[in-house]
Amino acid sequence: MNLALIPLLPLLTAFIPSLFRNRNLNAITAAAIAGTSMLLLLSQAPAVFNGQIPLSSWSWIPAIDLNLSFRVSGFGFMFAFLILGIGLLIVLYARYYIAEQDPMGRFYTYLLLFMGSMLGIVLSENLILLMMFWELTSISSFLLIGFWNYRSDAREGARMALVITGGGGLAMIAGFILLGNIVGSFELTTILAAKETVHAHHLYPLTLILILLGAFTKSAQFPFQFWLPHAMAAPTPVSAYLHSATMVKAGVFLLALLFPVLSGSALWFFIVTPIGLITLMFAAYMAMFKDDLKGLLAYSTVSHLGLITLLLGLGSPLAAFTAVFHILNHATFKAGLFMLAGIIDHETGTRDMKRLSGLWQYMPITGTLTMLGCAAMAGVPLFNGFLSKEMFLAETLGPNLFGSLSWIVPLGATLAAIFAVAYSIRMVHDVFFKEPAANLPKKPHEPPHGMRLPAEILMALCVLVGLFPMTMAAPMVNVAAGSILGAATPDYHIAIWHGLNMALALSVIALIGGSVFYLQRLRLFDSHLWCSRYCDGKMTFEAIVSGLVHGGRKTTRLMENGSLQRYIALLIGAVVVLGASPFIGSDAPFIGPLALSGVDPVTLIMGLVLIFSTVATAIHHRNRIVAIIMLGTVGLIVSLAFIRFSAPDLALTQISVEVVTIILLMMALHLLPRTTPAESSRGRRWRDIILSVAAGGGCTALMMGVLTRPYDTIAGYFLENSKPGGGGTNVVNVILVDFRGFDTLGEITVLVIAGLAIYALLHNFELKAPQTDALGHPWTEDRFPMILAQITRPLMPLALLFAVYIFLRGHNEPGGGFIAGLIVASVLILQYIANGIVWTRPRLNVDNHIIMAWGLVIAVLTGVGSWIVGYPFLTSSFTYLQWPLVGKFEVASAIAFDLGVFLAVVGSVMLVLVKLGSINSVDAQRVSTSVQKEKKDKEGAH
Amino acid sequence: MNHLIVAPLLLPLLMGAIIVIGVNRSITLHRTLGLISSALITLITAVLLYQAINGPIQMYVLGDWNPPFGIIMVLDRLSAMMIFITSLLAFLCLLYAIKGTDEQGKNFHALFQFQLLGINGAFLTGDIFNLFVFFEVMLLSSYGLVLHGGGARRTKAGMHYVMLNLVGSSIFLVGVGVLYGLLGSLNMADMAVRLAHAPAENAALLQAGGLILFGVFALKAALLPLYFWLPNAYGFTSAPVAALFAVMTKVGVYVILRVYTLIFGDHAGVAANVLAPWLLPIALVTLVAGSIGVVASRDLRRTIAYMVVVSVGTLLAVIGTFTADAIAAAIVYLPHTTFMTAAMFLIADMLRQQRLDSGSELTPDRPVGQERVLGLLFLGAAVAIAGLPPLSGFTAKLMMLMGVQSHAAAPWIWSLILLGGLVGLIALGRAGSVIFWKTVPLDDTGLEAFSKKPHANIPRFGSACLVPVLMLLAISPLLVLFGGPLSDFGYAVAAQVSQPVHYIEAVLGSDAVAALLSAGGR
Amino acid sequence: MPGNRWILHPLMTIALIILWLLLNNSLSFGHLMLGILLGIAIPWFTNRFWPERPRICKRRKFIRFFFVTFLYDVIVANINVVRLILQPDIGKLQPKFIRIPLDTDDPLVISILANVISMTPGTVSSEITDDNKTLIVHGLNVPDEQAAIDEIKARYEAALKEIFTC
Amino acid sequence: MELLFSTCLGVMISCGVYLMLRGRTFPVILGLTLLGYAVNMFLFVSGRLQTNLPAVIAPDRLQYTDPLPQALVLTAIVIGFAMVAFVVVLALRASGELGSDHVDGRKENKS
Amino acid sequence: MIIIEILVSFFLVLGAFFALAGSIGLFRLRDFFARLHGPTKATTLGVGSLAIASAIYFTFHKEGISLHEVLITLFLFITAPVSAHFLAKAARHQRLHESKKHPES
Amino acid sequence: MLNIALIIAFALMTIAQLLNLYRLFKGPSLPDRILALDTMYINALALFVLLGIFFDTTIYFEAALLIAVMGFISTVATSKYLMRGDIVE
Ligand code: NA
Ligand code: NA
Repeated sequence: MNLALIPLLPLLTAFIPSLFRNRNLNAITAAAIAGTSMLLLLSQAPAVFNGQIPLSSWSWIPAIDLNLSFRVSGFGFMFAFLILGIGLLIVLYARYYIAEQDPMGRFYTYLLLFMGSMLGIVLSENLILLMMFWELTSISSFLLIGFWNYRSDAREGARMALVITGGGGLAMIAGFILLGNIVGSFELTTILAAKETVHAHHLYPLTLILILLGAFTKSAQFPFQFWLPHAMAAPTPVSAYLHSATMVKAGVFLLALLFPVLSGSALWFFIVTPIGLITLMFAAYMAMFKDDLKGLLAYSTVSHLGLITLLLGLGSPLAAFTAVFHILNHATFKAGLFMLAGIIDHETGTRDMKRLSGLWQYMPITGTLTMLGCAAMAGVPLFNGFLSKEMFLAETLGPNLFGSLSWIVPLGATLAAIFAVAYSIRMVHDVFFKEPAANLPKKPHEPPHGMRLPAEILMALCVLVGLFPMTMAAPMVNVAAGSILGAATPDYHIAIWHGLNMALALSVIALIGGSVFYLQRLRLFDSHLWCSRYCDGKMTFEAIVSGLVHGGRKTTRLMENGSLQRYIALLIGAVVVLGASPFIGSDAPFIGPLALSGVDPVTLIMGLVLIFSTVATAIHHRNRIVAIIMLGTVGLIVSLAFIRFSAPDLALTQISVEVVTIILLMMALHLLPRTTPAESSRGRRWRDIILSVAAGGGCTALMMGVLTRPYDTIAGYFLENSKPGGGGTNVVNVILVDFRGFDTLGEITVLVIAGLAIYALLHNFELKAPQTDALGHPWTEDRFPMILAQITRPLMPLALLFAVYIFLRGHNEPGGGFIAGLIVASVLILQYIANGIVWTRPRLNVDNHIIMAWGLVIAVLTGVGSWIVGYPFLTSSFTYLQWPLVGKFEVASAIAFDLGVFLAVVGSVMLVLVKLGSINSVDAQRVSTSVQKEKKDKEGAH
Repeated sequence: MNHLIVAPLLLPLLMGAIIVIGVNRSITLHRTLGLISSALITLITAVLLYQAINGPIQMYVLGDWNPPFGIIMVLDRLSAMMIFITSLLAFLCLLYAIKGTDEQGKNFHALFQFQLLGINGAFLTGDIFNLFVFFEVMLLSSYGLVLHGGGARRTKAGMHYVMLNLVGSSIFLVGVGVLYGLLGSLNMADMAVRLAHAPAENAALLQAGGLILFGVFALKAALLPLYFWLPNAYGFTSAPVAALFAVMTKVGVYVILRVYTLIFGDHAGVAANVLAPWLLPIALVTLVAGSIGVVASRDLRRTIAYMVVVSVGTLLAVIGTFTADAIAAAIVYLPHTTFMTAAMFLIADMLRQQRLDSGSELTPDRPVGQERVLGLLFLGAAVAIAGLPPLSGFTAKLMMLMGVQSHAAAPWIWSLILLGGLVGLIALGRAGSVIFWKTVPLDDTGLEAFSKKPHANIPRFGSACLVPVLMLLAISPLLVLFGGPLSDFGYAVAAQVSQPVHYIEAVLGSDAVAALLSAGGR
Repeated sequence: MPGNRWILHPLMTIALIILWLLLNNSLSFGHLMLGILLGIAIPWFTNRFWPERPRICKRRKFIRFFFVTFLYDVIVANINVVRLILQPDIGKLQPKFIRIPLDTDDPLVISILANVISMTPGTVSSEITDDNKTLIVHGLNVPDEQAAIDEIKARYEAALKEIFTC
Repeated sequence: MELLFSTCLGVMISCGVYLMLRGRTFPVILGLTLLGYAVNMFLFVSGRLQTNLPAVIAPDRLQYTDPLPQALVLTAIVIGFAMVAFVVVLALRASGELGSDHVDGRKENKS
Repeated sequence: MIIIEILVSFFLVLGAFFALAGSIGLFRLRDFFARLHGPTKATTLGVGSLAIASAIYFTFHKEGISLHEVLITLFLFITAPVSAHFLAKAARHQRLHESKKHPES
Repeated sequence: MLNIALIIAFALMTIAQLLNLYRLFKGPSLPDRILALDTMYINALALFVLLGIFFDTTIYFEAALLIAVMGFISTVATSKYLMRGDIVE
């Protein structure tokens, strides 16, 4: 349990520091949390130093082999110790460093989040879990680096770090999944033991490359090194933490962790070694020319990471051992140096070595500490840096797979060492010696002791390790290396003096050469100018990103030009292609076996009439009213066709819908341009014609295919059960209100929704109508011609009677609620046409919303009624009543349902037409509102 | 018969009608009714989901006319999950909407209820024509909601959405016409059985019918080249509506999954797996195009809209492998992407209101008013959507990667899904840093800019607005925490979906299955 | 025939009952009952739309006018019109607008007159001036305008005025 | 007969599609209406063409047309009507909001 | 029975003839107002006589009298003149009579 | 004999429809087209009646009556559009 707590505690309690306003409380809580984790970690120390690997595991998501399982290997322990130890020092340091106006609580929250994720990485037993923590470090470091978010360099640095490391993480996900599948488990214990399986598998190269991508991006290896220096925009405590012991070390940690299973192949060597070597040299070279203290340290960090990578690439046990040792040393002196750089920055107001100089007389203690740190960094004897670096040089001399080119490795290593000495000397001499600096932003002085303390501790460690390696470092290093190398762990005696050997010689060369380089630095600076422009990957990165963005914009604009015409064309085209595809290469006959039925002249001519009027609609579409009339003709012939082919109900519906549609279209046309400008280009018109012919032809073909084939249908059932089961002889109507009543319910719902949506669209909306007609004549004065009024009023009762007739017979003969509704609606509309809204509206003193809504309610309740008798929704029931004199007649629940349909139709159609009619006339709106007000008053009354 | 199955349809229908009856009453009444209804539906769908997980496939025979003659609603694990997701999302969106959005136009709450009816109906129905009807219910109310509040950009985008979908509806009918003309039935299970027996000379026509329908579903699901309406429609409509619409594209996904496993599945004889060669490539291209849109867009809401496209591409690419594991993974991914995009739409809306004049455009502006809270919300949603740990995006993505790895196209799917994630990372990182960090003025010597207090007159959001968003976001960690049970559920769903005989047996009984198998299906 | 509080519109009620029976093609008692029911109920709904009560004062004249004069004229009219239409040389036609001064201002009378004119020999009433004083009629073939006017006024307007004014 | 019917339908669909591809809202609406008619007929004949066999049960008749497509078409007609009504009003609203009846709200006449 | 058949046939042909005549007028005559006469009168009467034919036919071919066709005729007789009036009014609004030789007293 | 009459009637009505169609296309004025459409409505009605007799069924009667009603309404509406522009005002 407490294993899991080590990483989870900082993660889960990270929010606590930001709860307080008081800066000391912020720091104390953070320290307390980190300290607790440290104690938990130390409680594992005995077991670890006995060579055991404490484990704890809970199953979490088996589907992705994600288990909440942790392990404390020696290596993990060392790392966790670094993370927490340096973390604690950073907490103390930051307390003094972070300025008043910065939100310190939030800083510690981010820090703890990051700390927890790092601990998670180094303590995970499950690869997927490790992956989660890995990406978490990307997020939390993003927040830390961007802490001073008002600075654009901070923002860009943070985003670059996020994208590079996060992106590498994505590659690593793939790599891990492959690795896990090769091994058949995602538990490290199993994986680390599966070297043969992995190397034998054909996916090993891909797996290796993907995982290395993750590691190299994280550890800023060439060519991804560039994000790290830009991360220096972060507050110094962050840099000190991320770039000494933690984030950037995660990459090399992973290399070392998987060293047992992945290493030992030529591929490993030929990828890892060169990358490490290049990084080592390139970064060391760059470091010499950085005027910014932190910049110098950043490149030095990159170069040291390269060193470690190179060591791991070489692949010999001792190399790995050295790598572990150097990880430890580098963390110590680099963290300290970052803190000192921060102190200098904090007390002088600048980190620019061109401006800084002669600080010795102001801050001798800081100066001394810096000298110690730089000595360690340069690899001066008696400092910890020297020990691991000399072991490293010794390793580079060993045989490797470069064969005849093996000498490259030691050469590069020595050069890098020379550069390291040079920039170390520069950091000391340029800053603390030479003539005292004038015009510094601040008057320099020693920092408060609390701020210096962490650096003092770390430098003390550097010296002590340098002097007594076997007592101070060896145990930890042995345990750590042991957990990686297992039996292969070399029994190595870390010592300052190994006698006169090649490695020592190289060290000396490095020290002397470095001093020479430093003295000749001015020449070097000139020679370096070319590089200062090109060697920073930032430009490239941003070029790539912005290229991506602009390319994206171009492509998007290209595809989505915002033209509906194109989108519709695409839709039609896509469907034509989809529909046509099955026929390509299908040898089955297209026309089916059934014979075609003969054509009689009347039908033929009516068909021609249909075709002509359809084409006329398209031809005349510019002169819109004419097009409407043509469309009316089409609708008329269609209803004729329905009659001709035995569908009286369809004919009734079609004809009424068609007329209402035409009225609707004309009402709209009154408020729209009367003509359509000829604006389609010739090419466009041809494209459209081809497309539409393809669509039409396709449908004709499909229909011919269907009509000439036999099919057996469920229709027979309806015909049999219509009368006995549905109580009606008009099967179509029985299907509508009974067999498929649910469709009809949905259908009237659609009508109601249309009413609502249209009403909403037209609410508080006005359009000006033209003052003259198409020919320029002013409108006729006579708004409501007398004759029409005189005729339509007596017509109304007759029409209602007809509607009742159509409604009642619907169940047994063509007709029904829908058609009846449309009849009533159109007659009401006739009233409006003849007498106007102002006259008519008050005479129908009920809100159409409510009519149609009641229609829905009635329909639904009819359906629900059947629950009472224990039947499913919409189960119809009917019975024949025998009334005296009247005789036998039928009562069917379907009638009630049809009544709902009727009301919904009347309500919605009226709602739409009246609202549409009144949007351009003020008095009409006044009337309808007053009608509503009336109702309100009534309601208020009782 | 379990009347609870139709409750998610009848409740919103009735409540919508009642709200319309009270059209002239106060908005408060409408809000109360709407909330009550949505809350109830959420509870009911939760119960149904529970039943579906532990029970067999249930069928509701409307009008007591047995299939294949009457219309039926079918509750299997998939449909149960979908209606639950829909109802929960709708409830939370409504909670957000009653903070003013609903007053920007008329009839919002009635339309909202009918929207719910349409979506739930589309998920539940077992009848192809009834599916059409519910599509129309869903679409027409969505038209109303998309245009709710008006404004030039919104109206134009809405008009494109409307007209395209109207064409789509016509195409749907053509497809149904062809299929009915050859199979003579509308019940999807029955169609499957009849299709299994269809003679070879009808093969091409039947396949054509199926593919024509796919054209419509692709439009609904927003696949390339038919998603161009989406970025504007979702980007410019009101936030709660956009958030609710996060589930609308999923309707298309659902229908594709349903129709092409049930009717045109392995057993479909001459038209078996008609979609297999099309879906995967189209989905992958959509994924790419969507990702391009994500990096390209200059407006946060459009960025999210494109992420909807990406998520559809991802889902259908994974489903496009038509393997049980992949479908299970898709089922795990679906709720995550739905809820998170929805949350992001709402967050973007709050940010839009608290910035000065650039709204949700990704240009520097004054500091966000409630920078801490909104920043936290944004971070959460961004992490989830970008597929980063510890939130649900990560686990879902992993499950999909693992689910498709046996498929031949796995390298493509893997790399495109991962690249999609990277793009999301880039876009959201940029968006977050512009909105929360890169505040006015633009010069980089920022201290004095930083010390600037935000201007006055920024609307501040009380808990009433934040709670629904928080609840949406809270879903993500829950999905991770209970990732085990969730993935088990995913497999359970996949088991039903990839073995349609269960569905057919539940609807038509074992004889039908026998008939199906006799036709040589598996 | 004055309406009472139950039967608002006696004429209409009768008309509706007859129409109902016609529609259903039946004289069954049930339909009669239903017809009476509807005949009484529907006027309640439509009353607000048709408050006026047409007063047919001279029923016998009414009958004679519509079922003798009018029907006869319609048939004659059609034969005329068909002859005119089908005659080889339509150039000989003398179409004309004639203005008929009206002696009545009862809108119902005017409307009926206008319709009657449209259905009878070669004339279509095409406009009523805004002051309701003149009826503009289009004649398909009007050799003698005054004669046409006189005939219309004498044969129709007078009769209608008489029928509808007590 | 089948050929005649299919041809009519093809022409209707072609014209409908062509109109829908125009740049102004009104022709598009005309196209939608036309397409609606055509599609309804398509659905209708999926029950085959029958002469004088209306699906109204009569004692003396044995043959009937397939009533199901007719019922479907009735539903489709109504829904189509609702949709056309909505899109008509939407076109009005758009012309008001965008100051142009172009489907993309464009003012200038080019395509 | 034969008388019935003769009667029906007569009314059928007569009606169709009148209807055709109306359309011929619409097709043939020179200006709108002239064309208006045909459909208004001839067609109406034609349909009327077709309705009579149908009434007779069904009265004697099916059980029971069938008079509802009369309704159609009735309705047409009420509405046709109104339509004609309206169309004429519209035409006059469009000044169609001014372009032609239509002396107005 | 009845059949011959029916055939003649059908023929005449079809010709009539063609003539209407001519006027509908030719115009020249809008009232002409509207008049043509109105006439087509009434002739369609006539065709319904003929079909009724031909098929010996009264099932098309309501369609005929309805077409009369709708034809009237649409003619009135269209004419009013020409005169006033505003149909429902
Ligand atoms: Na108006
Ligand atoms: Na959608």
